[in-house]
Amino acid sequence: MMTAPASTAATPAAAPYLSVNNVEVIYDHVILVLKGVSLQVPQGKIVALLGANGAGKSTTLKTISTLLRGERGDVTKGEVQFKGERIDQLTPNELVKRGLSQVMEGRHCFGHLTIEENLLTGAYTLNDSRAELKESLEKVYRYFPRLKERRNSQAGYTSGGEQQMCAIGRALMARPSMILLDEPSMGIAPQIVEEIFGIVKDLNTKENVSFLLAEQNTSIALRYADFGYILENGRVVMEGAAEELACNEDVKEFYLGVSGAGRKSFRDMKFYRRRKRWLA
Amino acid sequence: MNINFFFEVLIGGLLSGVMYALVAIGFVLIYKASGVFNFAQGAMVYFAALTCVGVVDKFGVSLWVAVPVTMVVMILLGLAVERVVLRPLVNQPEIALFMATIGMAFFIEGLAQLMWGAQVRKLELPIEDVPSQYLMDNYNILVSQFDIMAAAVCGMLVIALALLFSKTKVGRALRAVADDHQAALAVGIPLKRIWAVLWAVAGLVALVAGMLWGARNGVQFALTFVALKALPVLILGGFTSMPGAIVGGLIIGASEKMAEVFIGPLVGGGIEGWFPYVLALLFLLVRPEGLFGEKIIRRI
Amino acid sequence: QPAEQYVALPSYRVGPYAAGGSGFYGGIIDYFNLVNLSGGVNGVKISWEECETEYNPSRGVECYERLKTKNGGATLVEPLSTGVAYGVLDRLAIDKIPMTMIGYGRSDAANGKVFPYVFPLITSYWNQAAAMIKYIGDKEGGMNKLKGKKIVHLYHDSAFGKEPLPVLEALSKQYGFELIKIPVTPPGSEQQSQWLQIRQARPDHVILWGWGSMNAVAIKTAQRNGFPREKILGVWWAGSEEDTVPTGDAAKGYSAMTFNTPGNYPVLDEIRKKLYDAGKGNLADPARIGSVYHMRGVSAAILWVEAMRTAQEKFGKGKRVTGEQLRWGLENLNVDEARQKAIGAYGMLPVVKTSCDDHEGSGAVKVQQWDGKKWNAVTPNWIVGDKALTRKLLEESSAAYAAEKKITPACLK
Amino acid sequence: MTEEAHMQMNEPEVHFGADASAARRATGPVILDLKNISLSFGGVKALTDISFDVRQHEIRAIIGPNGAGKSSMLNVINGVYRPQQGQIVYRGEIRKNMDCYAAAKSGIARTFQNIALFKGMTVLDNIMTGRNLKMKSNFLMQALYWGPARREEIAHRIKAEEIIDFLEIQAIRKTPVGRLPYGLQKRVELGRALAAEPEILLLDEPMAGMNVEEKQDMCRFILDVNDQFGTTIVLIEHDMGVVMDISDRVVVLDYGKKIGDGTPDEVRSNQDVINAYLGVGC
Amino acid sequence: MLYREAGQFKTSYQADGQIFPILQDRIALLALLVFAIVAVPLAASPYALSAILIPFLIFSLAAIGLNILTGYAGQLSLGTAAFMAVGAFASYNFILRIPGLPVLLGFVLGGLSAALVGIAFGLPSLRIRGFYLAAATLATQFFVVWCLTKIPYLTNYSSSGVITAQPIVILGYAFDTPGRKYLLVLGVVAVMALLAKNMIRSNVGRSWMAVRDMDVAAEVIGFRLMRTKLLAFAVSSFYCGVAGALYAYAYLGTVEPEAYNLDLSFRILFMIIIGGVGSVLGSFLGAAFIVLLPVLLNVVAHSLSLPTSVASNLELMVFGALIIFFLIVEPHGLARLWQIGKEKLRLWPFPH
Ligand SMILES: Nc1ncnc2c1ncn2[C@@H]1O[C@H](COP(=O)(O)OP(=O)(O)OP(=O)(O)O)[C@@H](O)[C@H]1O
Ligand SMILES: Nc1ncnc2c1ncn2[C@@H]1O[C@H](COP(=O)(O)OP(=O)(O)OP(=O)(O)O)[C@@H](O)[C@H]1O
Ligand SMILES: [Mg+2]
Ligand SMILES: [Mg+2]
Repeated sequence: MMTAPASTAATPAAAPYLSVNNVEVIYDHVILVLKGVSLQVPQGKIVALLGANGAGKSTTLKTISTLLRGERGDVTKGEVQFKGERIDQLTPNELVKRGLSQVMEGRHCFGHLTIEENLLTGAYTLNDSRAELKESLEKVYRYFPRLKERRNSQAGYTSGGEQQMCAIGRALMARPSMILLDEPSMGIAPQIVEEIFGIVKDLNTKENVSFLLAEQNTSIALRYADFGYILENGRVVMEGAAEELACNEDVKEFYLGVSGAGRKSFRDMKFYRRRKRWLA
Repeated sequence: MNINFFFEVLIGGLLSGVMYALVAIGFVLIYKASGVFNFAQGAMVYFAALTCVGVVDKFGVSLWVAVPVTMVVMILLGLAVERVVLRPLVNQPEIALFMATIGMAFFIEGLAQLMWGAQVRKLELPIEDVPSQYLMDNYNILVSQFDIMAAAVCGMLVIALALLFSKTKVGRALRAVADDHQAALAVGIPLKRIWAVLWAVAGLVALVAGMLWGARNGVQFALTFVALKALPVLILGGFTSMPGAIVGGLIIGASEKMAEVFIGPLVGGGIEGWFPYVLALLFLLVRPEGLFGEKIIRRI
Repeated sequence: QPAEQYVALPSYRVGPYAAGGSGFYGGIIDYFNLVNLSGGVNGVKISWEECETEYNPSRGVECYERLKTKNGGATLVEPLSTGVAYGVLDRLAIDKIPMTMIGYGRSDAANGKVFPYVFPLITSYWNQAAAMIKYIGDKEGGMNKLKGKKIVHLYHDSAFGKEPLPVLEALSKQYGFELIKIPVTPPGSEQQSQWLQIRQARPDHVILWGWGSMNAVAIKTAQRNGFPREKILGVWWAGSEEDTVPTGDAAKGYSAMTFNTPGNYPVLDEIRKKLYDAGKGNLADPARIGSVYHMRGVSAAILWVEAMRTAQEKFGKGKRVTGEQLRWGLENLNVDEARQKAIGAYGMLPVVKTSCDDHEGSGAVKVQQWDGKKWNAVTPNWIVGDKALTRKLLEESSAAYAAEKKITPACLK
Repeated sequence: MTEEAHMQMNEPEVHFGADASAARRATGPVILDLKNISLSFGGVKALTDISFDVRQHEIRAIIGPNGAGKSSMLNVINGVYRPQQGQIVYRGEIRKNMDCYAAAKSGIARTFQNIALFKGMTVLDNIMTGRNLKMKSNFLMQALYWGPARREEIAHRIKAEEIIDFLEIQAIRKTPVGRLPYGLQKRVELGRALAAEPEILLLDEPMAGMNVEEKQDMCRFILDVNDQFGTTIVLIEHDMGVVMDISDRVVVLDYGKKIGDGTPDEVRSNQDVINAYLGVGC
Repeated sequence: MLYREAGQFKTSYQADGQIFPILQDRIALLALLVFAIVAVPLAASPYALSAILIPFLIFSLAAIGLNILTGYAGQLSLGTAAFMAVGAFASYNFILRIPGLPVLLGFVLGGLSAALVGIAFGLPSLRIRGFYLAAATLATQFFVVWCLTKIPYLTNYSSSGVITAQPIVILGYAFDTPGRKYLLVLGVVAVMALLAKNMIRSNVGRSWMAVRDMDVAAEVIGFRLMRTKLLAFAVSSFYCGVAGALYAYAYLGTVEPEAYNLDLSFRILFMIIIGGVGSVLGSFLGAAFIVLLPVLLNVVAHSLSLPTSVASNLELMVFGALIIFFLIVEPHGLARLWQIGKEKLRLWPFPH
């Protein structure tokens, strides 16, 4: 059973489930990356975090999951709240126990563990019985049949996509009520991408799991998300309901690659187009 | 050549090897579970043994009291190591962690001598280090009864720890931590607690090794050097394998004694210092991850 | 000019050899304090400074350089480490600071014509080796009984362990005993194979030329292999409480060389009474007073203080002497029985009488045996080995050194 | 003809697409021909009896579901893996025991799926490493940094700067690559491969983790390289838009087997490919 | 505001390729060199020269050597002292046995011998990696010292295995006082540090770093692993060998093989880790730290007039604790701290 522990008493979307307030992050004491980012994820919603490379999406997610410390990053301003509680001083372990899981960018599977062992570590915080574990495993395998085939291979030797599935499956094993997904579609075959987003939607509707996803594949992200934020250079430059964003001309041009006359072939982009910036 | 002598050398070597393995286990424990090459293991062995005899000498209590007291001290040491050294260094390059353990080694050595003085002390276990009369009489082979006991202790430790790693959730989590600190944190493995427990256990293993080595050679600073004897065992058996520590220990022990006794005199002797290393090195050329070590994954 | 006679002590109190270092330097400082309590050497107080070398040559040299200029300049130095001693050897003559090497270092340094500033006082390794064979011969009932006997030289595989080889080899040729050399790689915490080899060889005697932890391990391993400890004879660096206590009963019957007669002496009582009872002792554990290393330190300090006295007699009583002057004092030392009695150390060390040719001054040693609790002298008289032989080796070796270094051997005045 | 071997594919719709691509762009003769390649790791069969060829100057895409063996295929081409069976004909010669060094020497450069930049070095240094095969001066001269060595270094630096300009990464020239965001790292990796002035460029998912705009830039770079330098390109990519738009011919792998080969249009309409990979709604 | 690179535009790649691209840095370095060559020998006491500065420079050189291998080429080694020993004993033998051989040439030959030994023991690095390699390099350490004690020829049949370094005379000029020895060592170290810096910024250096960061990728790009690694071993050992020779000739004078024991290897390793792995500057900073720290602690402990055994043990503890402290503050070493300091300075007074 994959019910989210705290989500039964679903409060109206109004109260933010997760909120990030005016966060500033500095790496290595000198590199200022987030310059006051604020965003909210209402309970039971999917929120997309969009933005170009280096905008600070991953940094934002790592700030929330407090994984920043290990990368010599410091939160110098602002706070993060989850379920009405400040979480910036908690350990990742406590966060996972409270139902907040993260799928990190770049897979980060445990190379020497088999796929199945990788998945099992995902359930570390739960004191599941053997049967419950088995059930969770089966569920992940149902989502990703490919993993079942490779269950006994060391993760280090599986293909890039398989590792990505493994990382997502591993997060699911903890039965979280909120998942931070960092680029889930990266390196995944198109139909699996659809499947992954299907799974996201599925978990969201059936089990009321909230999502904050950083994604480059803007079209699909906006298709599935309820709400979106656009990050540029460490600042939120635009936010709004997903449909609104999808219709915004700028977003269309710069994030969806469609302009006026519809989608252009990649071959026909004859000129290097200078990127328009909301904040130059 | 006297066949009996040959067997004595062989058995003597195997049993010495077990003593090396005892120290190697401590290394494996930490390495397998956190990817840290713990150079302070030797210092911990010394610290544990010295604390144990120190308590006996200073407070005049029996060994039965001193051992549990030392256990507590070692656990506290483990907790302190986690809090002060490892926690701030999560996700740092391996070499930084390695270096930190060298720093720790200095600290612990200084602390041990500050607390208990630099004198050499004796540690007497109930079992005496003399040839087993039984084996002497019946098989005319000379084996110390102490060594037999040490081998038994070591075997039990290895089995217990190997089971811990392969069969339990914590064992799995420990291996995960060794692969990727950041990801381990992300899946909710409580790194702090796990490391604290781990170092505490490593402290206890060090205590066992320290008691046995201390009883064998006297409790003195040189105990910190037994780590050097454990290193070839470690690379031969593989950094990540408990059974590897034992098998590696047996191979290294037996072959180094054979080499010293049968080859040594031809080349001027004293080859025991480097022979195990060269042996392990040659072996690594065939299997770069040791006998039972996990393969180093190199993919692009 | 400061009125104090300043001595540099590059010492070591941590690390693998800390036990020896703390005892030895503790003894030195205790005796210095004692002398100072009674007004110093003819009124000249002794001052000293320690510096931790960790028995490491590089740090030792730094310590030497640091200490030598302090307090108006060091007039004596004693590192108790072969490595450090080698590191500073060349600097001594330039800095004009005498160095003693009590019971260690190069044996040929006893030749004051080549090594004017180096003093391997009391006895050197070569004389020790010669004395050991003499003792073994006496035990066998005469040197001629050595023929056909087997003697194992079990040694620390370093400069230290190899130092006596020329003497042992020469004596082996002379007396016809078989010398079996078995090296132990430092630090020597595993000696199973060596002792199996020894067992196999069935020697009549084993010379244990060890240092540090190697000694206890040797004794324990001998026990484990059922080799009688009575047949083992250690060097003086293998003959302290630190070597035997940790082995428990295993060391019972083991004997070793020494240049102090174990026992109690008035000077030790004074140290106990005047220093330790007043809380001014240097050893952390008063039970170590009179232990082998401590007594060795006291002896060293006695010789130095006598040298200071001697020098003052020539260069001016009640005045601090310079390093050059103290060198003269060390070269003209005569600590005879009367002097020893006056100090309260009669019989504690052999009579030491030095000269330009003989910076060692004695070469006499004793053998002591461990009874499970303490050391007891087993030779009532001081033993001296074949000094003619060692003298010959010494001349050859120091001449080679002089040639290499382009030194013209000559006595200083 | 090796084409015959290709024709054994079961699907009638799949044709060798020379006519189609020729219609679009002129491509040269076959430069790389892979014949019956099989590769397995222990029990895992990564590639089973795969044959296809690459023509000079074309953009050849390899697509397929995750774990199909695409990356392994690239690894075979540039000698990281040795196939258990099969033959590689490169520029008319059968390559035996080709290791990566030989591959690099013969003009094959590549990028990697999991970025394999040298993390501790700056962008400029990373790109300079790509030129190493062209450097002649020995290390003693480099140590003295004098005369020819210095001139050579500067000459190569100029080349590297051209690439930096081309990829528009001037601003991060001196930044250690470890600090760069993912997308820029991919670009730097391309730069490193380009620095070798390769004949064949193997790109493993160069556009993963990029947004549309960045993908457009990347496509542009790839097409320009292809046009301006005539570099042959073998490309793995999961973004069908990109693949269909810029490639001349496409190979489709599934479970280590080839299930399709042809022009984008042909592949797009191949039912097997649709079932195995594209899924509906593409 | 004084420390700015603004306004300093590079007009050629040659200018941009300079070791110190910022003008202020160049001036500072020049000033430092002048100071070290002119002022130091005049002002420093013989103690500072012979007990601090000379070993500091020699250790810096060894640290550069190890840094080339470990910091740049990524091969962790615990056998540094062994290479130093080879350098020292080889120099001794060359100078002893070839009459009229210039001393400096003797050092170079010593370094080359060390390089040969380095290549021999570097061969396994082609298969063995990481800590396995580190532990395996101990084989070098023990084996070399064993050889030196076992082969009497190498120590010129000295009964105890101790060698006495010949006096250093170059072109009839005797380097016999601390000041002169210091200048000699400074010269050698400065030149070799410059060479190292040059290697590192040219293709060799890049090949090392590439192999360090990702050897598989380096191979794909066309670096030959074997050549690159062995070259790193050779160059590194050469540096260590020369440092070892200087250690014997300009510092200790009389040495036994045991002086080059594992302890020394570790001290050099500390230097590069504390100073900064993969940084020439770090080698100097680390060497200074490791040479000075015990001295400072020793002085402090004495000024507190603690009982000596307590002081010694505290010294050891503080030393260990400081190593840990520095690692926590900056795992990339003092060199990185320095760099961050500079970056802050550059931004100052307007951060961000
Ligand atoms: N550990 C680090 N040290 C220094 N700078 C860093 C570090 N990690 C990230 N940065 C910098 O922070 C900025 C934001 O990086 P981040 O990874 O959050 O971007 P992103 O939006 O996730 O980009 P992408 O889409 O490429 O993943 C980048 O400019 C990057 O250079
Ligand atoms: N070195 C290896 N050892 C063992 N198995 C391997 C190795 N390399 C690849 N494999 C296996 O071979 C199969 C093909 O892997 P490959 O990386 O080529 O897939 P891919 O097509 O690139 O997939 P993706 O799109 O997910 O990157 C996978 O199942 C993988 O697990
Ligand atoms: Mg990101
Ligand atoms: Mg792939």
